[in-house]
Amino acid sequence: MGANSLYGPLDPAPDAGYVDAPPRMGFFTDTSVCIGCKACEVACKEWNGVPDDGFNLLGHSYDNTGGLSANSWRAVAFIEQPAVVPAGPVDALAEAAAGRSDALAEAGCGGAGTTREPEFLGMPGTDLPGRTPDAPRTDFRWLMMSNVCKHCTHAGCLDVCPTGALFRTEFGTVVVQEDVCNGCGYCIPACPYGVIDQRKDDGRAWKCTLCYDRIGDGLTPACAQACPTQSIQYGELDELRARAAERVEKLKDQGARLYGHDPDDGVGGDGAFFLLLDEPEVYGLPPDPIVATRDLPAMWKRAGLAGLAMAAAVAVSFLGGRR
Amino acid sequence: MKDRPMVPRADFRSYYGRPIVRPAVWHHDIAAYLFTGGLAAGSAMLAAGGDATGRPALRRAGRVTALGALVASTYFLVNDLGRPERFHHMLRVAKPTSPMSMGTWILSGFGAFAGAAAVAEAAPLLPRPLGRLLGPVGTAGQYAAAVTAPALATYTAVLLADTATPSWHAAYPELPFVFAGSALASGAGVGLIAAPPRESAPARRMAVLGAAMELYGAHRVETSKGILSEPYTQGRPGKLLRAGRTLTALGTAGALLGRRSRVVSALSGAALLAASLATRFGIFEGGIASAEDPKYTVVPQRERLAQRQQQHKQG
Amino acid sequence: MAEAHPVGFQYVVEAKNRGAKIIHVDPRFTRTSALADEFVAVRAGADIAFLGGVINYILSNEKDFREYVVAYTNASMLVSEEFQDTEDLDGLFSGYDTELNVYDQTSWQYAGQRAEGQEEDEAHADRETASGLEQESHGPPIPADVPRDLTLRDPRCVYQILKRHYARYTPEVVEQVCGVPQDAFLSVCEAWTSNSGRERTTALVYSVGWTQHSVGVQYIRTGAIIQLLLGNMGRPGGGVMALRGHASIQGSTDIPTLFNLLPGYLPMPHHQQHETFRDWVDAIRNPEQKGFWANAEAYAVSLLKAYWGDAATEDNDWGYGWLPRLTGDHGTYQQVLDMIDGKIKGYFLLGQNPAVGSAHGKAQRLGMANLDWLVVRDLFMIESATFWKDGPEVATGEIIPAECRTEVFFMPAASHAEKEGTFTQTQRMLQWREKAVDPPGDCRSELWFFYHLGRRLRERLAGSTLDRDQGLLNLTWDYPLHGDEPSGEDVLREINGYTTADRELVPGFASLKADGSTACGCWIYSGVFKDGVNQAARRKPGREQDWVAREWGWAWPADRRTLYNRASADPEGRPWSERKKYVWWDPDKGEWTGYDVPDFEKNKPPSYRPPEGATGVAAISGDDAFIMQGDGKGWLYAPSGLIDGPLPTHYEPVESAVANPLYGQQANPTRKRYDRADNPMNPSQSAVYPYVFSTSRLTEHHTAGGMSRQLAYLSELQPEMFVEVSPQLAAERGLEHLGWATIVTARAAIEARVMVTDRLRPLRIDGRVVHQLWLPYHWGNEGLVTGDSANDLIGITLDPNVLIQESKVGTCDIRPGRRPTGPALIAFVNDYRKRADGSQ
Amino acid sequence: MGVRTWIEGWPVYRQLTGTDPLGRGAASQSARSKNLTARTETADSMARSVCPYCAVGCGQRIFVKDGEVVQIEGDPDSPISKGRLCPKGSASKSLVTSDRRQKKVLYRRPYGTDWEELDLETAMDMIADRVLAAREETWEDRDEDGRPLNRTLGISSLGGATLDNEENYLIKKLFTAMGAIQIENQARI
Repeated sequence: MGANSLYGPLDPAPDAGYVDAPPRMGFFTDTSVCIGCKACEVACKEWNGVPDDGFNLLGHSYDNTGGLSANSWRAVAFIEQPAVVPAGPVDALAEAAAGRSDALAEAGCGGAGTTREPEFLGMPGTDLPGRTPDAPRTDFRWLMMSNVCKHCTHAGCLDVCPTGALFRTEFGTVVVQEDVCNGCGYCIPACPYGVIDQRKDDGRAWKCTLCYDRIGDGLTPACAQACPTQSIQYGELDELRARAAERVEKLKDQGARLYGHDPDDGVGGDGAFFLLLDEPEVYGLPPDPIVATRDLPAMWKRAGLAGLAMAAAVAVSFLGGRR
Repeated sequence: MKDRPMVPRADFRSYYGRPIVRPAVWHHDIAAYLFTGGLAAGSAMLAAGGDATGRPALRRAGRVTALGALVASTYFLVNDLGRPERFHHMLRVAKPTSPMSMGTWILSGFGAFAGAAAVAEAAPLLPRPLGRLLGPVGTAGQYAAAVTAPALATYTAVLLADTATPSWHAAYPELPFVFAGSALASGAGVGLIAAPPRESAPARRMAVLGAAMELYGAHRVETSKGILSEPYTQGRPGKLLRAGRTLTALGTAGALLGRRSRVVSALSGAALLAASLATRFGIFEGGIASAEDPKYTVVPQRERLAQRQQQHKQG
Repeated sequence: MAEAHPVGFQYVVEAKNRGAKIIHVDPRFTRTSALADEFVAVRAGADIAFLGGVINYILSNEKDFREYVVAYTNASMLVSEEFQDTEDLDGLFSGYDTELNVYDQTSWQYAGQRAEGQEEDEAHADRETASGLEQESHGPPIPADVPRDLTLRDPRCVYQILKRHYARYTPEVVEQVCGVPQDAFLSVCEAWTSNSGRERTTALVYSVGWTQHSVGVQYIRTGAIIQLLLGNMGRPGGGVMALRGHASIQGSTDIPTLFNLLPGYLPMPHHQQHETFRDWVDAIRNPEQKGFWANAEAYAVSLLKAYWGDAATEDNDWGYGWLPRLTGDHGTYQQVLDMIDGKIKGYFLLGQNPAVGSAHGKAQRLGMANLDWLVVRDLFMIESATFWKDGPEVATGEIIPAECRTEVFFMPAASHAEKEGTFTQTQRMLQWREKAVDPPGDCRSELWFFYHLGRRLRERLAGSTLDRDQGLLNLTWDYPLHGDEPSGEDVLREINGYTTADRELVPGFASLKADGSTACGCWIYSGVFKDGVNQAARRKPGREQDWVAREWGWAWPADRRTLYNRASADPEGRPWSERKKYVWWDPDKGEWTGYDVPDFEKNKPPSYRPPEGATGVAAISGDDAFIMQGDGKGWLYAPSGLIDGPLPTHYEPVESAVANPLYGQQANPTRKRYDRADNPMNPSQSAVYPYVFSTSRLTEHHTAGGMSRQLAYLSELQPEMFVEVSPQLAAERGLEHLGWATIVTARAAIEARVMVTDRLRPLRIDGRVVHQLWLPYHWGNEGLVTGDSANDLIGITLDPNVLIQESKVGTCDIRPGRRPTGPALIAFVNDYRKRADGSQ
Repeated sequence: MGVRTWIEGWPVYRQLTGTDPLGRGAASQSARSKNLTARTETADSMARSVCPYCAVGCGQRIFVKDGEVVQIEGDPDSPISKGRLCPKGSASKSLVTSDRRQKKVLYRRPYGTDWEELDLETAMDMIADRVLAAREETWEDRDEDGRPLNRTLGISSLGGATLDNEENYLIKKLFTAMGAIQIENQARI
């Protein structure tokens, strides 16, 4: 039980009772080299026997998985960003509400920014200077990103799990023990990234285990091994953070920024962090996730006050007028 | 895809409008448990108060209702589990970081105490030696239950608040008061229904105090959370919470004015119970609605980031 | 490349991280474009106009790698006066025979040639038998003393002819024909030329969809010409890389289950051209010519010895009499039309699914419905096996199960894990697969199936004295069995070749003899079992080797990894630059050395010049880097060997939305056509079929879906057939995102969900708007996820050199809503066709 | 199981006595989690193979346990693929072990409306008879000018490009010796 046990920078495995734990392992997903091939989704399912997620065309560009779930522990996001983006970020849905013809509004603009009528002649839009995030872009961009459980330093799911099914492994990763989970479902609203989910016919909660069985034998997780362009990199978290810091510098002009790398963020930094090319919410990620456990002491205090108020109320009720 | 809700122009971006955090998967069993948990707590306190101030009707009604509500609670909790046959796994650990883990132990303790108290009610029917022994055990159980009741009533507020569901988490300062007030009102309701007018004064006062606490809490939750109050005021959650408010008002008025009439008291008791149920369902569904729309995750977080960057610049 | 060869694409990402510039030219913005530095949207079918523009840019700015071009290409050769270019004849070369739609190539020869060029009937035979390119320099002998102008100024030298041929392919024309803005086009030219030369090389990568055009071979020729002009051929980081689509498609042409080839690209004998063994061998090796084909007799005799063993003797021309002869086009599409006409009795499908995998699905299925018997060998129940039961034609009533006489045998096949053997991947590398488990149930490998079929045929014909049966009876077919099938290694040994006397494995094709003392199943694979070791099974980890990693698997020929790597050194044998050295001459040791097996005779010095009258290998001089060519040079200009012309010329696709802006000649005049009622073509510039469509792949599926739509984990990633349209086309036609659309051509109408995307853009071509739409071709009516097949839309019209169908570009119409079903579908398509023909 | 070991197995006890009072790690790890191991490490054999999908030729390792394929993943030794695979290559285990794979010979009689089962050897005999019959019916010894043709145009074949070189060799050898020249392959489609 260290100082930052509930919140703040921490090496989670020793804090969770592992004496001379191995170095903390994690993922660095560099989305600038992701080609959206979904090998990670398939390799993960083949290794872990994850059931398929149904055959539904979602119309979210090439994403027919629709985000992480109990049956998709890796999920590749696709965002088609038209060449011309008006100054402020506007939601495609809002654009739809503004009554533009349906076909155009829903033109697979990937929810992130939308077009005013692209001027015809192949290269729409004027040639605007520079390409910083949210600044107008002169060419079409297709963002891809393999989303995964963040294996947070302070994991909301793990903290709230009442059966100890979710636990911190010696590698600092967060794993659901399928022989313990009774499907209480509490981890599901507790995850600030909306990762973990209950599998309908099975009842239990499922998510990425960072291939706990493989890394236990010194192997590489299935998705990291399969990833053709090494967008998914597995390794010691400190090494990955150093590598990512170098990488983000090189790609500054493309709007590159790291996400989940900072031990001082709202979850104490992620065990699986990312290099993104646009705002997190464009990929369906929360811009400023904070683990609820941070406010737990304050919450219990409030509950205590309310409890005292109750007791007082009852006392007053009975001891009040003798009648 | 055609009938996607036309979201009013909001200044945020999202991934095809899909949720960012995941709505809780609990069925309405859990909302029902919020009510029955509160009822059990309220009843137990009523029973203790009644016993302590010589009001046997309140005691008896309190004890029996507490046990009944407890059994109902246990059913709702186990039935909602993905794997009901593994309900005992709840006692595998005692985790301070998990309100549900703490709640399980609270509920177990309370269950034992309230159980003993309720059983003791049946002491007269049992053969003498056993009956005599039960009396004091029942009383001890009763008071122990009363002591744990506030924890039972308010831990569920911490449980909901300790999630990433935007409107639940934002309401953490007030939610315990809503649930505490609601539990008191429920208990009072039981008293108003079960006890003759002469014994029901404390129940009346309890109803008023409970209602006040619940209304204050609910009002704060529905108005002071900015965009995160929206889910509690719109759609079904809004209707439920408004119904809760009116029923509380009616119940309280009935409790105060209907001092003489057993029927009016019972009716106001029932209103208070109904109010508590409606409030619980309203809070439950309001939170879930806030998780289903990415707006409630992105906009507040963007504002928080902006403020922090602001402070950073000034600091 | 990121779409269909993702793991190969890691090297593009690595190169990009080291500062390489990635340019992606494609009709549609794909996952490759997402990673590219520049994406150039080009009109489908206009590639030669684009690349011709690049050649124009190189020559008009003199940015070619002059030393390389003079030494290693035929730029300096003079062409005969009779030659007339497409500039003179409005899109035709000299020698065009309007009746046979083919060229008399005599006028194309180098100057001073004996008038022996290929007459039109020979050219016609070559087109029919797709044998134009077989020996790379098939055609008349090239004497050593061809007149040359090393200053490249003579108007009749190849360099100047090239310059004149592409003079009109200016950036303006490229914009007009391809819809590519001039600045984008010039940026490509600038990048390509500035990154080529002594110190730097540029790689050209294409996927074999490029070959699925009526001018497909000429597409690749244009790429090769550019890479020759810029000196990128035979050098590390340069060359032309073809990304083939299947595990062993390269192997399927090396050891060809193809009608026009025998193993090692030896031609199947033609009844007129190769009546006798001597005609056949001399046609391959062209006695007076230089180049390695001169030893073809040894390769041919060794093959016949491998087939017929002791029964092949000198006096029966090594069993040549038993080889069947070609008389014309026996390609798969001709066969299908013959099936429709009832000429074919039986059909074997060996892991192939033509019902949805070949062009003109309806013809494929109607053909199969008119067979006596069909044998389907596959892992899954594919559309080709169930055309009679639930194919599209059963729905329209064109095939009535109770009236369809085709007897069908479904023979379950073994998967790649259940049999040992080699695949040849896209860099000519053979890799041996170890067998993991036995095949389940009745599943069997092809080795098992064909060995036992052959055994049964020979047993039934035993004792027959009929001439026609002797070939079969004398076949060497006594393979020892391992379990109940021959061992892959025994067959690979036969392929490697051995001395007939003591069955000693030969080290390589140089040891093959023409006197019957050696047998070899495929001369280009000879050496795969060198020293009695299965070289294809070598597995030295990549990280323990240099970047060429030559101790993993075995690449043909002779384990060489980059062909023509002699060109990576200057004429004197010195590397062009330290940075790009690969193979060079070591004067002390007196041999060629480097990172790879030198593609040159080991000890022939760069200073070697052939004596007067020398032929074959001896005629190759020290600076003839292209040792397979009849003149030892890389061909900018192909005096022979190509049916549709010595220089790539922009012709419109057979079904085009616009008239050919450059020439009067609209489409490839020598294309292989099947003008039949059941193979109608959309009239060009038809208002009824106004839109251009192209088909290609998705990463998540595999060709016609037989190996992906049966698997849940792949089907869920791309669950439904869809069509991609630009927002502008969607608005014009009222198409809704995720709604339904029907796509119509003269052959068929299919339905697909609509995906509106900015990744497709309308282009301005020749002054008017051309909309392009795109279709994946993975779907069919069997599997976990089903849908209509895009290949139903496509007609049968073939490239003249290799008879591959034009399925990458066509015209169509698209309209909202689902297609009609039942007989109404036939009426719907016919009505469209009538309106198109009417409104011509 | 003795009471003592049961108690010691109870995570709450381990919380109180061990190094993980909050019960978020070591204390709540179950025995099953502790003994987890990758099935590739407990496989009986591993075959070095190559992916059957596209022509990049990625190396694959096929792990087998009790005669069943339990995992197919990339071969890190391959200089081509460095252990990586695309979505299709990664789905190779599903391909090989799919229950949708046909495992029985099926036969559709002329004018039949459904499949019937057929014994493998019988099917092979029937096919051999039909091949010879078709060959005989359509044999051409010589063309109209008397030149040898030595062939039959009555039999066709279309192969996929996922056939091994050794298989292609036997197919071409047999068909050629039989005079059946109309054999084709996906290389041309």
